[in-house]
Amino acid sequence: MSKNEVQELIAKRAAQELKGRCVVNLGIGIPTLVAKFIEDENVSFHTENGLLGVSDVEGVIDPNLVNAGKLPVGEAVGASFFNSADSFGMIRGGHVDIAILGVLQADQTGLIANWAVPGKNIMGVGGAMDLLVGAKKVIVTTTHTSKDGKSKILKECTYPITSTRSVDMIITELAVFEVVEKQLRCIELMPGVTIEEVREKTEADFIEDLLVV
Amino acid sequence: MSKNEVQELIAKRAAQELKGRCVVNLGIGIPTLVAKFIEDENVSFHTENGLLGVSDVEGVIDPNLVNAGKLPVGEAVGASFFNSADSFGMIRGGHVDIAILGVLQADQTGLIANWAVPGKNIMGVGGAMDLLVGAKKVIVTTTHTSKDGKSKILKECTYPITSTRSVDMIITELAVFEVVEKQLRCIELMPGVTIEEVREKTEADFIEDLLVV
Amino acid sequence: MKVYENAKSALESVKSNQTIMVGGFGLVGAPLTLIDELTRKEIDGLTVISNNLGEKGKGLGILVNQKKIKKGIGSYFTSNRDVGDAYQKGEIELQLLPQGTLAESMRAGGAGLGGYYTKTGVGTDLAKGKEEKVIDGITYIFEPALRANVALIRAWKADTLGNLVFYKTARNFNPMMATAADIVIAEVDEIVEAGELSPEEIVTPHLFVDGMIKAQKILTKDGVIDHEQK
Amino acid sequence: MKVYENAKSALESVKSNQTIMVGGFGLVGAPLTLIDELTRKEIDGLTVISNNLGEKGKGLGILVNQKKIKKGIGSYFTSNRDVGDAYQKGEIELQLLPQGTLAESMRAGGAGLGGYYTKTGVGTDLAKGKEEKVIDGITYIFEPALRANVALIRAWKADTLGNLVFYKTARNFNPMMATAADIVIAEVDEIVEAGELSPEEIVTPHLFVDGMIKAQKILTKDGVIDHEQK
Repeated sequence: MSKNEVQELIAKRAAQELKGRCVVNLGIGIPTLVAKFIEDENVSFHTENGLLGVSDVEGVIDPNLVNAGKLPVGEAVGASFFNSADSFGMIRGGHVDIAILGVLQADQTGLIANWAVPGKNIMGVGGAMDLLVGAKKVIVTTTHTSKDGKSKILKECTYPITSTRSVDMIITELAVFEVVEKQLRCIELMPGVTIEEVREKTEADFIEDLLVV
Repeated sequence: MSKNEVQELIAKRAAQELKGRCVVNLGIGIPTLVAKFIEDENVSFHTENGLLGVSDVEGVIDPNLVNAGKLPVGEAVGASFFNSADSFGMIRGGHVDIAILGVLQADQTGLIANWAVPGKNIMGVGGAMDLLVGAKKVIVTTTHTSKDGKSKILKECTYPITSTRSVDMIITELAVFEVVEKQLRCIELMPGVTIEEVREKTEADFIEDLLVV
Repeated sequence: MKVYENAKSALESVKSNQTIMVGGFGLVGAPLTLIDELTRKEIDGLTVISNNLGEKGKGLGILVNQKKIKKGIGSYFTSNRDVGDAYQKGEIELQLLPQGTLAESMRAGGAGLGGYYTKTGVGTDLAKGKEEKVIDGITYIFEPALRANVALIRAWKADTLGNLVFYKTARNFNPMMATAADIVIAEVDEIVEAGELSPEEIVTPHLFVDGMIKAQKILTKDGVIDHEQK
Repeated sequence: MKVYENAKSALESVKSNQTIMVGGFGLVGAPLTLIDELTRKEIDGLTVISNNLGEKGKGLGILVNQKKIKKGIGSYFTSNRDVGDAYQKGEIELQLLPQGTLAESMRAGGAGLGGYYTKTGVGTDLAKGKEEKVIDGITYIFEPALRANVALIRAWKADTLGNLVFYKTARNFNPMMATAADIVIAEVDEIVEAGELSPEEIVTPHLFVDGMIKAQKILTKDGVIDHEQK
C-alpha cells in the first residue's frame, strides 16, 4: 500500500466510530482525513482554532478559514466561530465527544506521547493535552510503525507523555485496539492481516480479543 | 430642597468629574441620574448586566434592555452587548475608568459599606465589590445623612465593608470630599453650605482643604 | 436538536434535590415559561443558582414561597423581600457571591477549570473561610467552579441545530449557564433554519444545548404575559 | 479612537525588553503589517506571547532570526524549525504551554484574575514545578494569568469608536489579547462608521482598544502580499 492508501485505510476505519449526533475534534495528519468518510449530517467537526462545523473546502480557498493543521477548510451549514479561550473551554469542559489524534508513541496502558522529542525541534503541544483531559472518548489513528520500521505501540513511551489519561482506542493499518482498564486489547484485524503479523510488529503486550465477525 | 432636587444636585456635581474619553459604570440610585448631565460623547456608560453604551430611553420602552437597577435604558450609537462574565472581566480587569456608587455608609478612611445590614433583608452585593477592586477611580454619591438624620460618613463603618480599597471621592448635597492616603479631605462646599454645617453633620474626622475659587 | 412540545416534558429531567441554574438578571432573560412550569411541578430541595431569586411573588419568587428551594446561590437577594424573610426564619440557605464571581465561577465550571483566584471580595465578610493567595504582590481569594445538574436558560433565536443568540441585556448569565450543566434546556422566542444565523454572531454553539422549547411567557413593559396575548 | 497613519507611529509605544502579545494562529489572524514593521524597528530583548513564533522566515519568524526575541511563550514551536534551532543553541528561551492554557491565561490576565486551576497537563513534563491542588477529588495544576505591556492584534472590521469584529478563524487569540495588555493596537482591514456594526455581534468592545491602523499586509492563498496588490 502507498502511504496515502495506508492513511486512508486508517481514517476510514476511524470514521466508522462516528455515528449520530456527536462533536468530533480532528487532530493534525491522518485524523484530518477522517471527515471525508463521514456522510452523517449529525456529526459535527470542531477545530481548536475556533470553529464548530468544519467541512471540506468548496470552491475558492479562503486563507483565513483553516483547521488546526492550518490547512484550508470550509464551513458547514450552522457553523459557528469563537475565540481560542472559548474553544478550549469546550474541549476541557467536556463538550467535545470524540477526539481523533495522531501520536509519536503509544504504550500498552493506553498512554500516548505526541508533543515533544527530547533534543529535537519537536516542541509543540498545541491542543493535545487539552483534548486528552477533556474529550469524552479519544481515538488514536497512527501508522503501526515509524519510518524506520519500529513499533509505535510500545511497552512504555520513551518520549514525554501527553497525559496521564489513557486513550480509548488505537487504530493502525494492521489492527484496532481498545484500551480497557489500562490494558490493550486487539479487537479487530485489518483485511488480510494476521494476528501473528500484529504480534511481530508490536512491542507492547496486548490481549487478543478479536470479535468473531 | 426636595429629595429629587438633592439627588440631582449630587448627580450634577458628579457629572463634572467625567470628561474626555472614559468608560463609566453607574450604580443604582443617584448614580443613575448622572448620565443625563453628560453631553460629552466621549463618555461611555457601562452597565454590569452586559452593555457598553447606555443611553436614555428613546421612544418605546424595551423591557429586555435595562441597567443594573433593572430600569429601562437605551443604547448609544456604537453600543455593544456581552455576557455577565465578560462584563465583570472588564470591571475586575481594570477596563472601567470610573465607577459611581451609592453607599449605606462611608468612613473617614474612604472605606464604604453598601451591600449588607446585619439582621435585615439587605443581602445584595451585586457588582459593588467587583467595581471597588476594578475601577480605576471610584466616586461615591450619597445623601449626607440617612433618613433619621444620622451622618452616613462615619469614623468607622458599622455595616460590613464592601472592599479594603478606599474610594477616591465622596459627593453629597453638602460637600465634596477627596480621599488622599486614607484621609478624608473636604475640598468643596455645595452652594450656600458652610463648613460648620458640614462639620456638624459629619461624624467622620476630615481635613479642611477647600479650594479657593 | 430536540424541541419539546411543552414545558412539562422539557422539565422531566429536573428532579428534587438537584442543583439547577436559572438564567436572567431579575426577570430579564429569565426562562419564564420553564419557571412557570417549575411552580406547578411537584419537587423540592432544590439548590438554585441564579443572580436573584426572582422578585416578590414573581418568577423564582413563587418557588421561594412554595418552599421548593433549599438553597439559593446568587448575588442580589435584596430585591425580593420574601427571600430575606425566609432566610431570617431559617427556611432557606443563601450563598451570596459578588456578581462577577458568580458569573466567573459558572464559566469556570463550564470550561473544565477547578477554580480561580479573584481580587474581588478580599478582606470582606464574603471572603471569610476562603483561601488567600498572594500572586505578584496582590492578594487574591480562591473561588471554586460552579456546575449544576440542569440549566434552564433563555435565548432569543435558535436554529434547528440548537445554536443560540441572545437579545440585548437578556443575554446576561445565560451563555455561561449553557456551558456549566449536565443538561441544558433553552427556552427560545423563535426557531429558525440552520444557516440563518451568521456563524460570526452565534453566541452559544449547539454543542452546549440538549433541548429547546418555544417560550410561552414573555416579559413586556406591562409585566409577564402569555405569548398568545401579545 | 486614534488611527495611526503608519505602522511606525503605531509601534512607538513598543520598547526593548518589553513583553508583547501578538495575535494569530500561525499567520492566520496575525497583525502582519505591525509584525513587518517590528522587523524594521531597532529593538531587542522582547518576550513574545503568541501561539507560534511565525513560520520559517515569515511573520514573527523573521524576528526570531534577527535575535530580537529573548523569550517566546506559546503552544506550538514545531512549525518553525528556526525556533527549535535557536533554542538548541541557547539563543532563545521558550515557555511551552498547552494551547488552552495559553488562551485561558490571557483571558485571566485581562479579567483581573490572578490565575486558575486546570486539569490540562497534570502529570506531564509541562506540569513540573507547578502547584497541584485537589478539588472535589480531581487533581488540577495552578496556572498564573498572563499580561503584556503591548498587544498587537488583528481584526476584520473596526468602527470609528474602536469596536472590533473578527473574520472566521482569524479570530483565535486576538480577542483575549485585546483584554490583557496595557496598550492594545489593532490592525484592521476596514474601518466603518460607529453604528454600522450590530451591537450584538461586536466581539471586542472599544474600551479594550487604544489605537488602530489599517492593514497593509494581507494573507492570501498565495502568501502575504501588500494591500495595494490585491
